[in-house]
Amino acid sequence: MPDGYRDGNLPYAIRAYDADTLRAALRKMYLIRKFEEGAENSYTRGLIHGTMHLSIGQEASAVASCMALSDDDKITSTHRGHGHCVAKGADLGRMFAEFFGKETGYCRGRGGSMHIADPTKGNLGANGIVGGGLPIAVGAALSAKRLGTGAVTVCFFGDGANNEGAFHEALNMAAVWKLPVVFVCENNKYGMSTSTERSTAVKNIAERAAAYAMPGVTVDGNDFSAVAEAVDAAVARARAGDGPSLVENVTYRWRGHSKSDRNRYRTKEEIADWMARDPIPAFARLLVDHGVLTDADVADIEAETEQVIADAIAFAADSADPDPADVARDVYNPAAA
Amino acid sequence: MPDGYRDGNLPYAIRAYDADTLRAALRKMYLIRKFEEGAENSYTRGLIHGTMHLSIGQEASAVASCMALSDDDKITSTHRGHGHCVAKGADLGRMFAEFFGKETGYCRGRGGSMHIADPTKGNLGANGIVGGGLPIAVGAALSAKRLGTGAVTVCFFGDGANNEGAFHEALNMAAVWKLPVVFVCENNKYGMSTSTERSTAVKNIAERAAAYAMPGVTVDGNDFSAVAEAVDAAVARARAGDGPSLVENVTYRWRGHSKSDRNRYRTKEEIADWMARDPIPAFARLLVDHGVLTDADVADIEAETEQVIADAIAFAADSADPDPADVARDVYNPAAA
Amino acid sequence: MNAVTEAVRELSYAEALREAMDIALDRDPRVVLMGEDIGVYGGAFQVTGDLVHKYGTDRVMDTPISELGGAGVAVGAALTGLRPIFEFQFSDFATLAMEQIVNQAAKLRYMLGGAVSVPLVMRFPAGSGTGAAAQHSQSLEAWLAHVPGLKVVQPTTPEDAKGLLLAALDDPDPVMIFEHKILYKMKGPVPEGHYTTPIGTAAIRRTGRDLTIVASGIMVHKALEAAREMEADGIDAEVIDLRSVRPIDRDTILGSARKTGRLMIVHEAVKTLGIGAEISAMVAESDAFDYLDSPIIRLGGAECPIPYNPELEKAAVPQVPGILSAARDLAKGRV
Amino acid sequence: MNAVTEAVRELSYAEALREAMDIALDRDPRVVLMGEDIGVYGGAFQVTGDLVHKYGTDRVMDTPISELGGAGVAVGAALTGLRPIFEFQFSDFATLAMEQIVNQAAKLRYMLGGAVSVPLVMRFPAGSGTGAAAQHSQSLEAWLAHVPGLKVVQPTTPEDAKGLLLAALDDPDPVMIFEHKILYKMKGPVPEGHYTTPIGTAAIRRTGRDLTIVASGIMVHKALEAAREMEADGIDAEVIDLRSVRPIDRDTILGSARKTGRLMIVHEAVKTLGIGAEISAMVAESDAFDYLDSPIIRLGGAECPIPYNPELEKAAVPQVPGILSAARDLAKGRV
Ligand SMILES: Cc1ncc(C[n+]2csc(CCOP(=O)(O)OP(=O)(O)O)c2C)c(N)n1
Ligand SMILES: Cc1ncc(C[n+]2csc(CCOP(=O)(O)OP(=O)(O)O)c2C)c(N)n1
Ligand SMILES: [Mg+2]
Ligand SMILES: [Mg+2]
Repeated sequence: MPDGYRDGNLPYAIRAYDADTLRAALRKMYLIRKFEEGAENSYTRGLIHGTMHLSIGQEASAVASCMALSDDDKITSTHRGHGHCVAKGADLGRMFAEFFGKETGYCRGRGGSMHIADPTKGNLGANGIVGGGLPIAVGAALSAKRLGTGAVTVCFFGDGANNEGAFHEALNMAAVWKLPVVFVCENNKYGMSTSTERSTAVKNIAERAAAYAMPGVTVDGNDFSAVAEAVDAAVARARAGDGPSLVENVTYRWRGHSKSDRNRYRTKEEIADWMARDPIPAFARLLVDHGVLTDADVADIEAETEQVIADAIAFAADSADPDPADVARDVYNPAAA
Repeated sequence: MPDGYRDGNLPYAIRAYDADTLRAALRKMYLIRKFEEGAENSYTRGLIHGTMHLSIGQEASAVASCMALSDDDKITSTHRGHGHCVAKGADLGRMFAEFFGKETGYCRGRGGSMHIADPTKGNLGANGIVGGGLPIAVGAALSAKRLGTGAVTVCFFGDGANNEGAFHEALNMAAVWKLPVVFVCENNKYGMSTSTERSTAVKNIAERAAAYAMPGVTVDGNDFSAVAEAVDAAVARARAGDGPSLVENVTYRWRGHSKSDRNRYRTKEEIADWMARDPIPAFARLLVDHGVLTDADVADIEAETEQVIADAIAFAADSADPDPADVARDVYNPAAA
Repeated sequence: MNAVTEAVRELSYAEALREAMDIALDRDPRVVLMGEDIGVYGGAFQVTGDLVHKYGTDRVMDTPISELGGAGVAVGAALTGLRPIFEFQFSDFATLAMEQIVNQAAKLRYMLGGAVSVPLVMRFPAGSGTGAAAQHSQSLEAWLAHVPGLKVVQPTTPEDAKGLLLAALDDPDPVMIFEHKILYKMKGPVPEGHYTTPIGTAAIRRTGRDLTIVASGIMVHKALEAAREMEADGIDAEVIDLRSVRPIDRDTILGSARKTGRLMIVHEAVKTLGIGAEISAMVAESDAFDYLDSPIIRLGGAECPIPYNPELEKAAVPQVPGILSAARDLAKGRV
Repeated sequence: MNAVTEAVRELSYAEALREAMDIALDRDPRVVLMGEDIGVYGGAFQVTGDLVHKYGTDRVMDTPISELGGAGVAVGAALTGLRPIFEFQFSDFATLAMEQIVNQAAKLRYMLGGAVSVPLVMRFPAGSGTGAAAQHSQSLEAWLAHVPGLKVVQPTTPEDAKGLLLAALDDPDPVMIFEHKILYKMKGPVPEGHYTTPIGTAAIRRTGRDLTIVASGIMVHKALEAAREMEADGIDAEVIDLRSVRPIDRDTILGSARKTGRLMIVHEAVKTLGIGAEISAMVAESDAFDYLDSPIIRLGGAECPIPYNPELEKAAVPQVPGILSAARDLAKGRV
């Protein structure tokens, strides 16, 4: 343990979690990074069509925001949802298979990147509609409260989504009904090309919590421990029946908005600055500094995740395509009378 | 002038307006009251069909919020819009004619109570959609800014409307673009049967101004002078190019939400309390106390407005009905190529 | 309304809907009602009535005036174990919620490869005749019937109102119920207890030889009235109550068209792209086409918003005299 | 695309739209562009391109991600002197703005007895084929064509894209332009300078004797391809580009149907209640009905959301082979 740390001022993550949990969290961050790189590479190689939104640079936010959740707890995710999906425990082979449009994919090739969901793990899905998941998350929280399941819902959304009417309506209802939901805004400074300065009347999205009389906090979204501390507290509050909170994770996406982005709206310097604040080595460093892992452990984790991704891609590539004759299947539930 | 007043602590209205203007304002408040009573009476007598939303008890808010506006300035109004319409200078005969579905009505009998507009006076119209006028007001303010007209838009809406997504989106855009618009929330405690306590996460709607980094103020909506002071300042701010504001006029509607309301959601005592705070005699008293009018003047104004309403109703009753053969006219502008 | 009914007990259409919700709330703890002013106010049209007193505000929930969010909460709740019945105060306000209805509720099952269902019921008080003008009088069922993933019904009798609502609750997919405001007070026999009216079936309300009138919503009643008046002319009209807008009961409609050889469709929604367009096209592209003796006639709403003035308002949608004269034209040469 | 074109200069469909906006911005200071990422990003499909550099952010305005509010601001601006051109980033997001489009823009003139106009142009990038799945691929033009007060066009060539956009700007009423994303890169001759293509007129893209194919949007190109392939079978198809969805060019369609006696309609939108339903019904209730030798055929999108997998995605909407085989069936007995 480095000098200067006393038990009282240990970082939250170190105080709150045991070594296995912390190792697993770091592993998930690497998995997300490698997953995104694998997806990008597959796209470039023509294995994936359509578009995709990579979350490289935002891994701490995804993983740390799910630390306090079990498989019974829910999340709603966004178009930039791969990280959330991995964080919530999805199978990476089935994720790639979905990107490749395969029958083994999470959506049997019907949904693609923007609709991956894993209800068995409590992931209610990415969403192609900015802000679309916000009221759905409140609905999931309503179910939990009415059915007494004790589940909490974490609702991910972006800074851009915070200007949708759905944001306002969802947060207000969650507050009025004191529902167990945590709104996690991943503020990566831009909604597509439009900066928060040009789109949003407040500096920090968390200031908007005041409009719903709920706690709002802005944290460094690239600092795993800071995010976990804020979201864990909000989850505990929700679980205790004290209602919703808003947590804003300030972060940055390294890549363009989607594959067609020419990055005309931000500078190389800005991107470089943020890349220097890579959340993964920062978290690895924290764990090494506090004796949770050694540098060798970290290198092992990184290497192992590389292999996991390669296997997942191989699984996806080997999977069967859907039969076009089935195109109109699964619109309605066959259980209908 | 009563004891205790010095120039410095004269009520705003007395300081800001000359006697003619104040007399005209009081007259408008009486006109609204008598207008609403006349409408109610006509409805009961079967002269008006459909529904209507009376603003009895809210007259100070309507009139005081329009004090700083000329005919070039705009307002957007609501389903409870008769008062705003009168305040913005509409012809009462044409208003009644619209209620009676007549060809001489403001909408030639096509719109009814919920759609009365008078674009020639800058009244862009009531709206049947709660919150529907909010973005339209922002659009009017955008026109004023881009076309350099110097016009300000006052956007009326209710406490219920403040939970619509349109509220959020409109206020955010107005703030981001620094548009000359004043959002006037008439908080009469209920959206139909649902109290603000049960629908709105904050106590005062004006608190939500913080979410748009705009000034927000809550005033006694039954106090003419207080409303005029707040809205005039907001209009001046808008006119100076300093952007939007939110003013919340706390008031009360004496009647039910609409004609089908059975008043199950509020107590007789509450209604009686608010009736004791009638904004019209309060304003008359202020004017008498400050020597602007005598009690006899007030009585004269009241009597005169009674006659104006009777004449307006007679005009409406005598007007011709539209020809049903014209039902599909005026859907498109005949000027189209 | 029906030729044969077992129960003599009469309820209004609104009461029948309320009874259905009462039964549902009672038998299934997962059922919740959501909507604006459906609690102590009893709903803008008194459909929920006093249910809040029986089941409390946790199960009969007044929402803020937030149609998009409210609909989305209902979607999320349906996805996670509740059985929400969501009331739009007027169907017009669903224009605010199309995102959640169409992009989410209708598509989630498909987009997720069949992994989930959205057992959601939504109620849409629709139609003109109340003097509430253009923003409170629309008939937008054709929009939702254009959307795969949704089912859309339009009950026209108290019996069906109850039966279709209970069927909708048993259905694993989102079911949209278009109710006509003017029908709320109409009385008719309603069986006691739990029963369902199958979604996807039309009802032949009157059998006839000379021509087929397919009507939906309130127009069923106008068509029946016109059919009675036609008897004097010796015209024997068959009147079909469409009842289910998506899916459409193809067999019943084609069978009747083949039988009578003359088809007329009547609905209140604007004629252009109203459900009549689909029915007409469906028949014209089927083998029933060969049985038709004259062009199909569609009657629908005028090409304008619903006006306020009561005479204009009547002129904006089909009325009995118009149905009657169109039917006489259609039957020409036949009788 | 056209039989005769004066200008040989070719532009892409997106460039043609941009040129129209450039001309409009240049000639009329009241014109403003509004939409998400239409400024420095150039629009999701690069339609606005670099216009912001020429006209500045006051006239080419990036909106926050607020479709309802943004549309409403455009309505309010149109009502008070500006001439907004509002771009939805994908037409699917218009589901969030139906309130302002349908309750306000479409109805304000009528509700106010003709006292106002709403000269608003909205652009909707629509359709499938980009692998963007169910929430980014819809074709919802039929919804808006169901709404009196709106005009709805669907250009299929660069020339018409420019001409219809400029016509829309000259129009005092709200005009909705459905653009197909796959067409953005398609090139074609585009006249220089200002010209308009009249709203409400279809275009006969190919004359023929044996059957009429009325197609809309991208299906015009597929229908033309199928028509070329049909020549080998000796089938001479007439191909009509619908172009205007509201109002429909009744005369051109009925005239062609009378001439060929066989009618097929092809669109990408879901078949049920797609524009084909209206066209089929319009013909079936007209005197052209008597000229038809066989039932009308409609081809439309499958009854499902648009799937992600590219082969599924193709299967979800009409393709050339399907058009071809349907046309062969239709022409049977004729050639
Ligand atoms: C309702 C809606 N509007 C617009 C879009 C197009 N779009 C997709 S992502 C995006 C930006 C979203 O920004 P933000 O919420 O900050 O998320 P980020 O992409 O930065 O993660 C936009 C405009 C959409 N998918 N849905
Ligand atoms: C979008 C929409 N939702 C619901 C309604 C029905 N409705 C009309 S007025 C009203 C209450 C509005 O409350 P508030 O904004 O406080 O205005 P107030 O009636 O109190 O003046 C409701 C629910 C509507 N007209 N539009
Ligand atoms: Mg962002
Ligand atoms: Mg109110």
